[in-house]
Formats: sequence, C-alpha cells, structure tokens
Amino acid sequence: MKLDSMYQELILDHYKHPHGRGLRDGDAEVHHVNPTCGDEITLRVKYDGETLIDVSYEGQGCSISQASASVLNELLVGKDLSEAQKIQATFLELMQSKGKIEPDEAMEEVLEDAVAFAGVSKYPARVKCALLSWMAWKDATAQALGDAERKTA
Amino acid sequence: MKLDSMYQELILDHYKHPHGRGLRDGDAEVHHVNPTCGDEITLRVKYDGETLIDVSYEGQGCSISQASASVLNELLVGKDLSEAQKIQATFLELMQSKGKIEPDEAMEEVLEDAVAFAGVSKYPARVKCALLSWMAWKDATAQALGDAERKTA
Amino acid sequence: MTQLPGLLDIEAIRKDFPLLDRVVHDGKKIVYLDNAATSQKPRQVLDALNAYYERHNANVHRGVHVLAEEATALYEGARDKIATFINAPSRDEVIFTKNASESLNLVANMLGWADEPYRVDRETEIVITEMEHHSNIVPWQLLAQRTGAKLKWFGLTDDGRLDLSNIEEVITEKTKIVSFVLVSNILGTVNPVEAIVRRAQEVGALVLIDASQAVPHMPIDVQELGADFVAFTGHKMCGPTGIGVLWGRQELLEDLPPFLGGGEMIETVSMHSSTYAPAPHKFEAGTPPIAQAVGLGAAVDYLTSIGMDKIAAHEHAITEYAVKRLQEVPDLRIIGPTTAEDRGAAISFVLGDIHPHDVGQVLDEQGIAVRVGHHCARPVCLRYGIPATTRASFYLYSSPADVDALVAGLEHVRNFFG
Amino acid sequence: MTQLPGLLDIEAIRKDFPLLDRVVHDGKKIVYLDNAATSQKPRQVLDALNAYYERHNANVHRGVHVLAEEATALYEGARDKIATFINAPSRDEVIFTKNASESLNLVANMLGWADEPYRVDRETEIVITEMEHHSNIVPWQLLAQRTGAKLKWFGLTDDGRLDLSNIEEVITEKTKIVSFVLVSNILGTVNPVEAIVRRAQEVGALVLIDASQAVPHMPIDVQELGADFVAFTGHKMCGPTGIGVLWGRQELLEDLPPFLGGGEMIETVSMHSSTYAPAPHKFEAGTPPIAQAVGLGAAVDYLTSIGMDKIAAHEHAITEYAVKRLQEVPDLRIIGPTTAEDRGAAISFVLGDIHPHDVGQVLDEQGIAVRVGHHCARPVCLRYGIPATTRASFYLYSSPADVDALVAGLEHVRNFFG
Ligand SMILES: Cc1ncc(COP(=O)(O)O)c(C=O)c1O
Ligand SMILES: Cc1ncc(COP(=O)(O)O)c(C=O)c1O
Repeated sequence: MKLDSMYQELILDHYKHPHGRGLRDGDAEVHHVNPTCGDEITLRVKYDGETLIDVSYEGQGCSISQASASVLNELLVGKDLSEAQKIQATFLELMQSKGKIEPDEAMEEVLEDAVAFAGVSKYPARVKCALLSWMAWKDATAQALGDAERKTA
Repeated sequence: MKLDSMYQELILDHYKHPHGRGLRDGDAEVHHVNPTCGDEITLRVKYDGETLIDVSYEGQGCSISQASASVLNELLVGKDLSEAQKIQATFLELMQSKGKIEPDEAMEEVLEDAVAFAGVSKYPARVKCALLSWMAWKDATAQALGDAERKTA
Repeated sequence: MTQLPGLLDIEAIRKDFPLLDRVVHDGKKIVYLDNAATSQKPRQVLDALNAYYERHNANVHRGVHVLAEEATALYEGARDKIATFINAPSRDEVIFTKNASESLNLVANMLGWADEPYRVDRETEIVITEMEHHSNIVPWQLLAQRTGAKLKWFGLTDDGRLDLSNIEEVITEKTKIVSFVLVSNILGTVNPVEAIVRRAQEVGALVLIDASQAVPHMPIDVQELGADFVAFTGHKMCGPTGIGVLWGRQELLEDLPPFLGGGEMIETVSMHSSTYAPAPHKFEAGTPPIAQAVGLGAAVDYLTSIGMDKIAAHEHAITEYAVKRLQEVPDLRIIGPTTAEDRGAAISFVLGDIHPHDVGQVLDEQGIAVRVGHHCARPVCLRYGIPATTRASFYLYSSPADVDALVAGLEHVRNFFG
Repeated sequence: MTQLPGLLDIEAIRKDFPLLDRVVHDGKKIVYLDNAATSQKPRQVLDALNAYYERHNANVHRGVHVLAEEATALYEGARDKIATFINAPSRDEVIFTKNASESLNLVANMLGWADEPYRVDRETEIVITEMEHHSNIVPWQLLAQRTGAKLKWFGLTDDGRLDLSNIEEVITEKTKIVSFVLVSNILGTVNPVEAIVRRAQEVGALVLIDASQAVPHMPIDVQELGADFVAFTGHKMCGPTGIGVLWGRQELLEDLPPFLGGGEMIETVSMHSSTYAPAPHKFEAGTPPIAQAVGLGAAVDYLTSIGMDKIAAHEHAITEYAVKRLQEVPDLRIIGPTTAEDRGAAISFVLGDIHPHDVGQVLDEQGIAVRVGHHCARPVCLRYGIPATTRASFYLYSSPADVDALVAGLEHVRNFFG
C-alpha cells in the first residue's frame, strides 16, 4: 500500500513512544501553529555554549508532527549548533523535495532515523506537519542564542 | 430594418424639433439621472389648480430621451392631473411590455404620438431613456401638489 | 444496496455530476464526503457557464449592443431566480458577493459606517455564538476592535447545541446586531431561529443569519426566518466558486451606507462627490461575477427541479443512517448532536486518540474524501477540548453505500493505528 | 484585407475564441469592439475551467484528500503563473480578489486601518487623477470622508493627457498615497509612471497603479514600474469574470492590517482574539475564487504563448490604423490622444451632435459592438464638456477589417440621423 511509504514503521514507533516529550527548563520557548490544520507545538531549547543540551516540547498534532518532534529530539540533542543546523537544513531539503529525492548514503548518515520521512514529502498537506517542530526549533534557537549574544555583548 | 421600429419618423422629428424645451417658471423642479447611461434631465411643472399648465425641461440625452420629453410636453400640458396620470400609467405599461404589447385603438387614443415608442420597449437598455422624463414629471408633480396641499393645509 | 425511506434516485442524480466518476489511487472510485467544504457541480451548471462564455459574454449594464443586453438579462435573470428560491419579497434585496464571507463582512462594515439607529460603536454590543464559522467571528472581532463595541456570544451545551439559557443577559438593549449560523458546519446543529429572532426584535437589534450550510440543503424562506439579513455561498449549493449572496431587507439596504466603491454602484460621480445607485447595485462595486451568477442561477434551477424538500428528506435519511452506523464504530465519538433531529448532514467525530489527520489520510488512500481539522470553527474544538475532528458531510448524491464505505474505512484506520 | 506591419495571425487566433463566431441580427457576424469593457475567452480558458470542475473540484487548503490537494496545487499554481507574468519578486505578493475594484478598495481600506507610518487620517492627503475609473475614485472619496483626509487630483490637458505641471503642489509631504491609472479606459492615454513614482518616493508616499487596461495589453513588470501596489482584473485579459489581482510589496503586506475577516485568512482563532496568516492569505477571506484563479492562470498561459510584446505590437498597429481611419469620418472628434503614441487601444469619440447612445444603437444593428456612455469615468466627460462618448476598443483578435467595418458603420449612422 502506497500509504506505507508515509507511515513507516519507524514513524509510527516514534509516534507511539515519543522521545523527550514534556516541557523542561530552557533558554527560550516558542509556540508554533500550523495554520492550515491547527497543529500546535510549544518547544524549548537549552544550550550549553554552542552545544544543544535539551529540546523539550509539548503539543497536539498528528502522528507525523508528533513523530517528527520525537526524531528531532533524538537527533539534535547533544549536537553542536553547526551540526544541528546542517541536519535541519538537510531535513528541510528532503521534505521540500515533493518525493523526488531518494535519500542516498550521505543523506542517511546525516539524517539517521529522519530519512523515514522521505515518503511524507509526497504529501504536500503533510509536509508542514513534519516541519512544524523543526521550524519551531530554528526559531527558538535564534531566540536563545540571540539572547546569549546580547548577554555576552 | 428592425431599427426603424425604434427610430420611428415621429421620434426623430420630435428629437430634431423638440416641443417646450427650456426651463420656465414652475411650482417644482426635479433633476433625474439615468445611472446606467448618465442621461440627465431637469424638469419643472406648473399647475393651475388641478390643471397642468406647463412642463419645461432641459437636459442631455439620446434621441429617445429627448423625443420622449418633447412628446410628454405635447401630450400632458393642458391636461387635468387625473388624465395626465392615466396617460403616464399607460405609457409606463407600454414601455415595460418588452415589445409584447401591440398598441390597440384604445391605447392609441390615450397615447396619441407616444405610441410611436412601442418599438423602444423591445430594447431594454433604452426603455429607461424613454421613461426618464416621465419619471421626472411624476416626481415633480408629487412635489408640486404635495407643496400645494401643504400650502392649503 | 441499503434502502432507506425518502431517498432520491441517486443513480440518476449521480449521472449529472461528472466528478463523481473520478477514479483515484489506482482505480478507486471517489467517495466524496466533503460536501460541507464544497459541493460538486452538475453538468447543467457547467453547460450554463460554457453557454455564457461562448455565446453571450459581455460586461453588464450600460451596454446598447446585443451581447451586453443578453449578458445583462442573464445576470439579472439569475438574481430573479435566487430571489424566488429564497422567497425574497423583492429581487432588489438580493446582492451578489464573492462568497459568504464577503456577505458577512459587508454587513459588519455597513453597520460600522452607518448612522443611527444602526451604528455600532463603543456604547453598543454585538452578539454571535461559539459555534460560528471563522467567517462569522473575525469580521465581528475586527468591527469590535475598530469601533470599541463589545463582542458577546452564546456558549454551547455538552451535546452540541446553543445554550440559550441566559439569552436575556446576552441579547440586551445595547445589542445592535445578532449574527448566528443556521446550520453549523462542524456540529451539524440546526439552531432555533425563532427564539433568537424574537429576543432580538424585543430589544430592537438586527439579525443576520449565516445560512451557508442551510440554503444548499433545505427549503429556505427568508420571510419565514424573520431575519434582517441572510448570507450564503454559491459553491456549496452546486454553483461555481466565486459567488455568494447577501439578502437584506429593502429599507435597510436603502438606509445603510455602501461598502466597496467603484463602477456599477454609483448614480453619478464627480471629483468632488458621488451619489449611489439604489440597492442591490449600491453594494456591487465593479464588474460583478457575471458568469458565476449565471451558474448559480442554473444551480438553483437544478435544485428546484429536484425539489428542496425532497433533498432535505434524502439527507435526513442518510444522516439518520450515518449517525447510527458511525456509533457502531468502537471508540468513535460524535462531536455534535448524536441523533438526526434538528441536524444537518455534516457529522464530526473523533476516533479514539488517532489524530484526525491520520484518519483522513488513511481514508483518502481508500478513495474516501473527508475533511479533517477545525473546519474554520476552532472555538468549537476548544470548547470540547479536542485538537480537531474528522468530518463526513453528505449531499443529494450521497448514498447509504457511501456511509458503508466510510464505516469500513474507519475500521481500516483503527487496524492501521491499532 | 488591409495588411499592417506587426499584426498577429488573426485568423488563427480567432479560432480560439468561440464567441467571435457569434451571429447577431439576422446573420451578421459580430464585430466585437468592446474589449475595454471585457474581453472574450479562448477555448483554452474554458477547457481549464471545465477540467477543474469535472475532475479536481474541492475546497483548497486544509484538506488531506486527493481532490483537495489537486485543487490547492491548481489554485496556488495559478498564483505562481500570475507572479511570473508580472515579474513579481515573490509569489506571496499576489493576492486574488474578485475584481480590480476590490483590489483598489482593499488598499484604501488597509491604509484607513493601518498604523503609522501608513495611516491615512485628517492630517494627510490622497492623490488621484481626473482620468480615473470610478473604481479608483469612489474608494478614495469614501476613505477621505471616513478619515477626514483630503482628496486631491491631477487635472487633464486638452489633448487628453495628465497635467503634471503642478506635480510639486499636488504631491506633497502630506501625501500618503498616490493612486493612478496606467492606461485610461476612456481616453486610451498611457500615463508617465516614472515621473509620478519619483515624486511620490521623494515625499515618502505609497503608489498604487490601476493597471486594469495595461496588463491585458502589454508586458508589465511590477518591479520596473516601481510602484507599491498594482491592481488588475481577470475578465479583461481573457480570464473568467469573478477574479482580480492585487500585487503588493511583501513588507507592506506584512505590516498592513487585514480587510475582510474569515476562514483562510487566520492563523488561530479564539472567541477572544485572532491572529492572521501571512500574506497573501491574510487578504483572502473565505473560499477564494478557485476555478476563476485556475482560469486566469490558463489565460496567462495563453497570452504568454502568443507573447505580450507581440500583442502590444499588434494593438499598436491596429490603433494607428483606427486613429487614422476614424479621423477621416466627417464630424468625428476623438476624445483623447489623436495619435497612437503612448496610447492604448481604446478610442473614444463623439460624432457631431448625434448622441452616443444613438451611435451605438445603429452600430449594433450592423453587428458592431461598441460601448457608449461615460465608461465609468464621468469626470472625464465633465472635463471635456460632453455628455458621453462612443468607445471602440481592440484586442489581440481585432483586425483592420474590424476598423473598416466600424468606419463604414459610422457612415451609416451619419446618414441615419443626417
Ligand atoms: C481603468 C480601469 N480600472 C478599474 C476597472 C474596474 O475593473 P472591474 O470592473 O473588473 O473591477 C476598469 C474596468 O472596468 C478599468 O477600465
Ligand atoms: C457556516 C459557514 N459559514 C460561512 C462559510 C464561508 O463560506 P465561504 O468560504 O464561501 O465564504 C462557510 C463555509 O466555508 C460555512 O460553512
């Protein structure tokens, strides 16, 4: 069934057993909404210098948006900012590919579990679900590190 | 040619040699506009008791609206109010007939020259031209006699 | 096939709707259950559009040439048809807009710019309900912000109906306008017009009814409703997109100020000042949606030829069947009335803790088109503490087999996420 | 047949337009010279409309089913096409409205409700011109009345051009918005954009260009124009009725407040307050004119396939020929520029003292469709002391033979009323 290309086993797993869910202490908090469907996420980031030491979140949404936040947590926490940004950019590229990118080994190395979302990129209405937490993370990071810069300035 | 049914000789005559054109003393004056084409008329009525003793007018418009004002002047001046109203009502009926009324003798007796407008009723865009002065007359009469009533009240 | 009393001859009707033959996802014939979002269009409406463009197209009014006269007659003829369809006392009370949203905004703006006694300002109040479509919420929020008026609303009962218990406190002497939905697009609820209109009239408030989900589905008589304005939209009633209607009482349309300015709505213009044409033209600035009005006229002819009472009976039968069958699905909870009484043919539900997006996606894969989300009525979702719903909505071409397909599809969804 | 340099292959093009085969008044093939009022539609546009309704029709956005995704892709794809057609820097700068009039009113209303520095109020001034269409006059009169702002305008020279001699007094530090027509629908004049934009920028005023009569007829590049907003309408450019466009600079669309409220334009709604979606959606309340956008996209594809520069050259040749031939008609006076320089293909004239209604009627009898009246630009008639004009206007399917038919028709008019 074609649907299986979107609902990979791995995605359903993350959906049912999300990583790092819940709100914990952070340097910045953002609230993002997907206006086309009403999915919502509240997300906090915590940095130690350039290292992302936690992403905590809460929200409501479909399996894709929930699983995507869980994968984000698993993938980004512990990474340096530049590395995390590279992963985010690669994920964005994959999601906006309209199903035209078949992830190669290099991409798999960067995205790990997140390559499972390749199938979602074929469903334009769901791409935004998959990106919700990633956009929130980007925004929160800008706020946290912008603040940090201001603090150190 | 079908057009001849609208542009009767008689209408063109009235258009080229209008009766009673120009503004003279009156009991009431109205200004009417045909918003669909911008034709305008300023019209005054003068009553002596119940008798319409003058209709004077000025304005700009097509042959149909000009001829219609001229015919109105010719037909109504000198008539009693009730008779004038009957003529107006009959003219209105003819003009709204969409070409479906073939004026009979009774109607011809009431409308005289104005039966020449029967052909205009087939052209919805022009019916308003033909009615412009007649509507203005009705309005002016209401004002003049309303005022008269108020005066005598 | 399941037979229910009161059904239309669905086979025959479906032949009129080309889209219903559409095949999706490798050979599945579409099961279109998204009628509350928009309806499909019968061949008759498409023919009217084509005939207009191929033979009569011209700008309306102001033309002496034959095409302009024909186009005008067709456009104004459509107005006559709509007036008859809703039993308007006068054709001049029918204003063509671009959609129901514009119709609702038009009233809000007229009242904002009106003179007394209609004027909405900081001394006055606006009343809506918690089950309104966003298009009947946001215009009033904007009006309230811009004039300082207070926005109030009726809440909802647990079973998806308006809570009118405090009607005397909600609608007061300060109320200038009460605007509410006749049939909710998310709950399916049919609201009690009479009670609200009576109270509004008591305090001298105007009443606007959002009949977007009513006019397509049941006989509507604006005189019987007793409201001052009624808004609806063409695309949900077999008509084209790009056209809506506002019906309003003649005296009000005469008294109230215009909204959009431009060609068609004027009597005479100079650089210094302008005067306006009488209604309905006063409210139709610019070239109107001519072809769309003609198409809506054809839609109204089509619906009338079938009979609005028969369509209502058909939908009632389908709704009754659907409400029953859906409640047989384990973990399914209907959001809104759980019987077919005073209820339209839009049925929202949640299925366990499976998110509606996932429900909709798996149904789609089976060729079943439903809508998921908050259906432009987010306050209803907040009220019932749910993120969103799945909504199946029916129309004159819907069959019991469509309901069966939906129920089978939902079983599949449960297995998929089970 | 008269051959002119730069003409398109008219025979081939006419085959695309079913209406041009229309026969009126006992066997006369229509000579359609009312293109400034509305254009005819090519088969390609009608096909796109039918394909949309027959195969893809659904409400856009918010849908996970295949029809909703297709309809959304078609609707948003049309936005991409329009953006490319006018060389917009971003697709998100293209707002779909119902017609040019709504586009113009939208800007006027945004500025009325805006915060500083955009806000129009009693301290500020609005500038238009005496040759505007009513749709670019009345919205500003309404705004001026409602905010207390002062409305000013450029006058006209005797030969039908803008009188910019006093530009420094007309556009001043108080000016918030300058709104003017690129090509006049009554005079045919093409206005000098650069001079006006330069002065407006000097004083920090926004510029809105009414390009309703330009976009259909010549290549338009919004970045080259240098304005802040550009408005135009679908039905004059081979598209359906019921759709217009407003292009606006992204930063402005972000800063300015919404106009109509409702579904589609929100981010999140509660009963207490709402937030809005980013542009263009912020300005598109309710179900948009979906099929009409798709049709307009097809129109743009059609025009592009022929080439806007070629269309402009064709019309220039026809206009040059028409201006010359018309001036051979005794007693005929052109209202507007009497050469084809800086001039569009709409030519207004008066014929002795024969009223334009009578001219139009007699031409109609010969199958020639022209427009008569004040063409929604009454101040121009007042300026030139005439009650109305007769207007012939050409498009890509117009031929020299059409001009010849018009000239012969006018001879007949003169004889009829001679
Ligand atoms: C110059 C100009 N501006 C604005 C308009 C208004 O366009 P619409 O009637 O489609 O709103 C027109 C055409 O009618 C026009 O010619
Ligand atoms: C109850 C209700 N009101 C208003 C609307 C708005 O209609 P439109 O989107 O056509 O403006 C809708 C449909 O979307 C609706 O269901």
